[in-house]
Amino acid sequence: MNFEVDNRGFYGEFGGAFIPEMLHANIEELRSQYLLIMESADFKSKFQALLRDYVGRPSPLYLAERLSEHYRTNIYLKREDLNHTGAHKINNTIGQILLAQALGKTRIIAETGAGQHGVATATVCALMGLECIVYMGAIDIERQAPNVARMKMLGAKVVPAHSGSKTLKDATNEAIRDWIGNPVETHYIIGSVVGPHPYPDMVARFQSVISLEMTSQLMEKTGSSNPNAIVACVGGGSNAAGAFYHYLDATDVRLIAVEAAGRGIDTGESAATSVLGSKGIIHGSRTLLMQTEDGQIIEPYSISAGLDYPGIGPLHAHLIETKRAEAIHITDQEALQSALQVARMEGIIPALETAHAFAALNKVKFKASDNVVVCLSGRGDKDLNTYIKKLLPNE
Amino acid sequence: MNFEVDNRGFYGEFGGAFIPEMLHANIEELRSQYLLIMESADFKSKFQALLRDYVGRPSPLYLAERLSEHYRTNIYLKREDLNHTGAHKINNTIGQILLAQALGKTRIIAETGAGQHGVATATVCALMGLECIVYMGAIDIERQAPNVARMKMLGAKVVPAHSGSKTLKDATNEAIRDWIGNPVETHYIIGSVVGPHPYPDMVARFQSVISLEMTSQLMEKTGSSNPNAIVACVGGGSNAAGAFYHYLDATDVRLIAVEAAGRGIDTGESAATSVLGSKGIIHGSRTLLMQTEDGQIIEPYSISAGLDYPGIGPLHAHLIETKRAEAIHITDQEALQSALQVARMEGIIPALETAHAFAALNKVKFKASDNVVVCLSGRGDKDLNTYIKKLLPNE
Amino acid sequence: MNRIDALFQQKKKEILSIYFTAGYPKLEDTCTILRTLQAAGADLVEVGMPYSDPMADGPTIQESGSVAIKNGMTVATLFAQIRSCRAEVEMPIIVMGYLNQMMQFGMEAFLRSAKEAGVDGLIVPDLPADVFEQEYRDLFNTYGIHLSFLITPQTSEARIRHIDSISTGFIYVVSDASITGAKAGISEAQIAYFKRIEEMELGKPRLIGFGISNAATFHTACQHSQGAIIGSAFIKSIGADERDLAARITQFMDGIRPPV
Amino acid sequence: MNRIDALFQQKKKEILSIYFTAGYPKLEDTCTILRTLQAAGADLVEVGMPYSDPMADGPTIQESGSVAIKNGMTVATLFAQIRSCRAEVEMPIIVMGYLNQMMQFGMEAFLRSAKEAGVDGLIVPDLPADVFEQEYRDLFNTYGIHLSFLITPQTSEARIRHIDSISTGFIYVVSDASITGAKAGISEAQIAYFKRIEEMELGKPRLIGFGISNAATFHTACQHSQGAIIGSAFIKSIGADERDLAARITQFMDGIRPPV
Ligand SMILES: Cc1ncc(COP(=O)(O)O)c(C=O)c1O
Ligand SMILES: Cc1ncc(COP(=O)(O)O)c(C=O)c1O
Repeated sequence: MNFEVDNRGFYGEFGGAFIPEMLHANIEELRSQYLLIMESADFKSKFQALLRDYVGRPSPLYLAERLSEHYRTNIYLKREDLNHTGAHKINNTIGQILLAQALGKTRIIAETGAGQHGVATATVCALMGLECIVYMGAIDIERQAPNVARMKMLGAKVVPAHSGSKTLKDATNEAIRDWIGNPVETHYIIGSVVGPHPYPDMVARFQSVISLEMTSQLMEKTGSSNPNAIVACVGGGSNAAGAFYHYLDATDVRLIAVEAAGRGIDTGESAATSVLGSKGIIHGSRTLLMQTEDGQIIEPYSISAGLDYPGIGPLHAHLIETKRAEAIHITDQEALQSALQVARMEGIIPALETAHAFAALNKVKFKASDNVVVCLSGRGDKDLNTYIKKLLPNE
Repeated sequence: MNFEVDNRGFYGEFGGAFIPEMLHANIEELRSQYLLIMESADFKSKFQALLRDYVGRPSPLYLAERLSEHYRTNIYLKREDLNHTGAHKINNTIGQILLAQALGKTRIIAETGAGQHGVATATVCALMGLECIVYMGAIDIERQAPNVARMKMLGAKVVPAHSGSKTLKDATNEAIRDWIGNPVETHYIIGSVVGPHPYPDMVARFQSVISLEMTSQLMEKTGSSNPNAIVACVGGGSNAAGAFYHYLDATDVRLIAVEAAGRGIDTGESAATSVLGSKGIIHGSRTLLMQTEDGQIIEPYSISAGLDYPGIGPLHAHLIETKRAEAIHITDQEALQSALQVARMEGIIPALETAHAFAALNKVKFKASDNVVVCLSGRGDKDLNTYIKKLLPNE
Repeated sequence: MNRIDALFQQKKKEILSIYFTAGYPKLEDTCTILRTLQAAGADLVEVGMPYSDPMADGPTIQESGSVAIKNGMTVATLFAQIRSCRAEVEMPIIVMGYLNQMMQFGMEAFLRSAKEAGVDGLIVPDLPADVFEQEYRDLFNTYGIHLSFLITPQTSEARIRHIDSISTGFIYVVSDASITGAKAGISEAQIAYFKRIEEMELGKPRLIGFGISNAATFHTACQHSQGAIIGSAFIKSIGADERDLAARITQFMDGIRPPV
Repeated sequence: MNRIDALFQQKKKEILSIYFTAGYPKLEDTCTILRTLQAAGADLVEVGMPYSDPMADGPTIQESGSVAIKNGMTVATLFAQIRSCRAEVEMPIIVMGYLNQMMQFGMEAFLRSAKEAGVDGLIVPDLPADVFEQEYRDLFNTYGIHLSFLITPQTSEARIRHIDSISTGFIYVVSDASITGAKAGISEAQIAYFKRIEEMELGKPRLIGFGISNAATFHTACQHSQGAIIGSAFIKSIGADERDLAARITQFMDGIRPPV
């Protein structure tokens, strides 16, 4: 099985670039340039230096002893929460800002759900002195207030999206509209492995540093560069793509993709795309998405702003369709409880998105000898209000 | 000049252990054990493993290009903000929790100002499964709300101190009282290089990993392990002690200690101990502190909860008295402006404490060829409310 | 002959095309709008099939689409409505919609239903040329449904020539780098762009759309093309007040092209 | 002879020492309290010099200290007050305070002023034995001011013997691991501890303090020592209501040691 993108931008039947003509020149410029730029010595040295000295990579691989004991297996945490700005998102924005500079762009736009990608984008724009506009659903602006404050402090303009469910999908629509209106000097930094080709492949490559580091870290700690399983949450799927990347062809490594079930898969308030979705087009990509019979995109729901998206990236659609990856679904409540468990047992407050990945440990059986890597995609500072309100209402 | 603590616990005339008899057994146990434990192979391997895999050390040394250009010198940032929990404080709490375990303690108490030390303590207690009580001034509980939420999420009990100025000094008093009342099973994790001997030395040693890493990082980046100057903010002085530690005897390295001037040194609302203070005893240590003629300790003021303390550690009192270190004083306003500058120029939102260190760059002249290290002691997530209110009131 | 081709054979300039969102303001307004537009002198209509996530559209069209979806508009309903009054309307009818809805309906079923309803062509902003050529072109030919591709100021000359070669009916010249409805006047730069396209002497006729909002911009656009398309401005005007829908349409049309 | 030594020579048991905060409830209450305590049968007084950060004290003493400081109490004022009524008070007077205030006043000046005011001894909870021996012991001797060190349940036997050797006047036996005012009754474990100390047959007399609050705890403590010290309970009682201060003091004292 081949899990690489083909030269038309497809993973099996998923992917492609279903974009209006207004974006053709931009996407074509990116498509024809991204690999050339990424492979250039200049880009590589800048990217690696910033990942090391600015982002703080390599992120540790930490053997969580108390969780391991609790789940009777060996649980390693890939600490993307320790990256500058607190999530994996910055791996990608560092890469894309360098790419944007190489393309001569001077204005940056982005969409954001949880705000982590918005913060990561605002951060690299401040670093490079570029104008930054971040689109964010009006509901997400409320539930991820700390990240909104950070973006403003960093000098970004945060523009609320008031359409649809006022969440990530709608922010993405607004960002695309902005790009259509500003095609020459603007680069759109997409925050996940979604959107038209070459975004899914480009973002996956930038995030692949996660699994690249894992190979040597696992070798040092376990004597094998391969774990038995990798668990990651999937909003669009960028942290999962990065954590899976170097193991896609290693079919003895279980890839476990964790989606948000919201209030429950059958409640009508869910974001479990792999169960509730079907093939279609969203944000320029043919993939799985939640839609009505009439092809209207369904407004998703999750307590977690970063997973509250009606699609998944085309790579993940392909991995799940071909059964290379297993999909697990976690409700709001399960995620909240796991966040508390990890905080209390390991002294790490995970992001609500990441808490879904942890909750999957209750649903999958592992052997005592297994080495399981959980991609700790981000820290939970942005979710403290929710945690306190839902978990410790009397404090 | 000797800057090491002597065997009675003094740095020159500062230091010692001026404690009530109720604490004698505890302090004596610590004093007689701390070096033995810290030098043991078991401790060292655990400490180093946790610093690497859990905290995320080494923290990068990052050449801040835009700030360097602005200040026409070479500014390197020692990125303690990238540590797990977001500040240097965790270096010390990891060390002390291992020490407490070696001493067989089962209950942990701590004081906290900005909440970073409280979070770092709650974190290591969760990691080790130990009970944790954190004392925090009632005013600080309000102004550092995100950190209070984090402590609760981590399972710590946060107890407000309502006496005095309801800030760090008073939280420390309460913690000492708790320890007096619970002398056998409790270890008190002090958060800075203050308190009775051996705390100042012990905490400085745990934090000295900061300057230890700097030596090799500077060698790699500049060809010399010594910078021309090191700038660090001083509340109690632990990040400064850690950043200065390996350079104390290298007298060609300028040590710049930055204190909080609050609303201004002459306003009566300040925490600039080295100017406003005189010799006396605070929290068991002979040092410089702000006091009335009658020897009553003055309630300090700073916008920054972590610098809002009327004393400084005895090492710093000694460094300043002997002119080994220069003291710089930064007002609330100057610190706020520097926080914004660093956010906008480098994509890094520093803690309000750290913002004082950055503001010192406006007050000290450096040569274009100088290599200046700023200890970026912590990230500013906890200060976002203050930043937005004071800096961007219209957003 | 496809009605679109017939129109462009017969009329070479000042072709007025109106875009409206099906199901807006009310679910059952489609036929009223079609009939009134024809009576008021429109040459061509583009019926917008409302979509939840219309990424190429501006706020006016997007909001009208949300209302229409809430009103109950579906693909099947739209075709039924068009079919029900097709006999009374002579103009070519083009349906503009997004690819996802067509995929869910099934592209072949969609084209068949369109044909049966009397639709002459489609505009599908997010259907890329290469996918069209590889997957759908034959089907469009089979059902005799035209497909107009868009070009923009950023479209390269080579690509314009290619689009000219694969478009059927006409080419949709997007007036500016923008989503629908975003601009008011027409700038020097836009006119230069229109001229540049004009001078390419393409094989297909051109209609200019996006940002055409009144008589002035319509006439300017028409100086460099066979005609132009008005969308957001029309939707805004018919949603604007409480008068009879037909009266509002007629008034708007009179403002663009006074009755002779 | 120092009045403290005289007291312990003359009286071997049931010595009642009262602690109060100078300047509380009102700045000028010091002499009233001293006189009333003497009349009500106290054997010894400890005058608390109010401090901003009294780390060994519980909430009652701490709060009384805050009030006293706000009332204007200073070191100099305290000495002046004691001097003004020393002639009327025969009991030994001990000042309890924290080292920082003494350092600011100057230790020698402090001891001299204390002596001149008629103070007999000091209790300085945060003055460590080794600093005392190395820096201050000679000065205390010069001015004939006694210094009582504390011992606690955690103090080792060797250290108790050392403290016995350097204390002058008496040893302050802290009844429990606690700050002042924290406990109510006296536990088995505490009694075992009192007995352990008793059996050490130290050279200096012992007063038990911290947590002695009423006649019962006072008498229990006295069974294993020369006497005991009441602090927080006394302060609470005199701050509690609106009656005349002297009446409140007398009532409290009558509760501990009924007039014979
Ligand atoms: C911490 C964290 N994890 C995961 C996600 C989900 O995104 P993705 O699926 O692209 O990794 C987000 C999105 O904001 C996030 O902030
Ligand atoms: C980020 C940060 N820097 C500095 C300080 C001041 O402490 P110290 O002087 O001990 O480094 C604090 C205290 O909370 C802090 O949180």
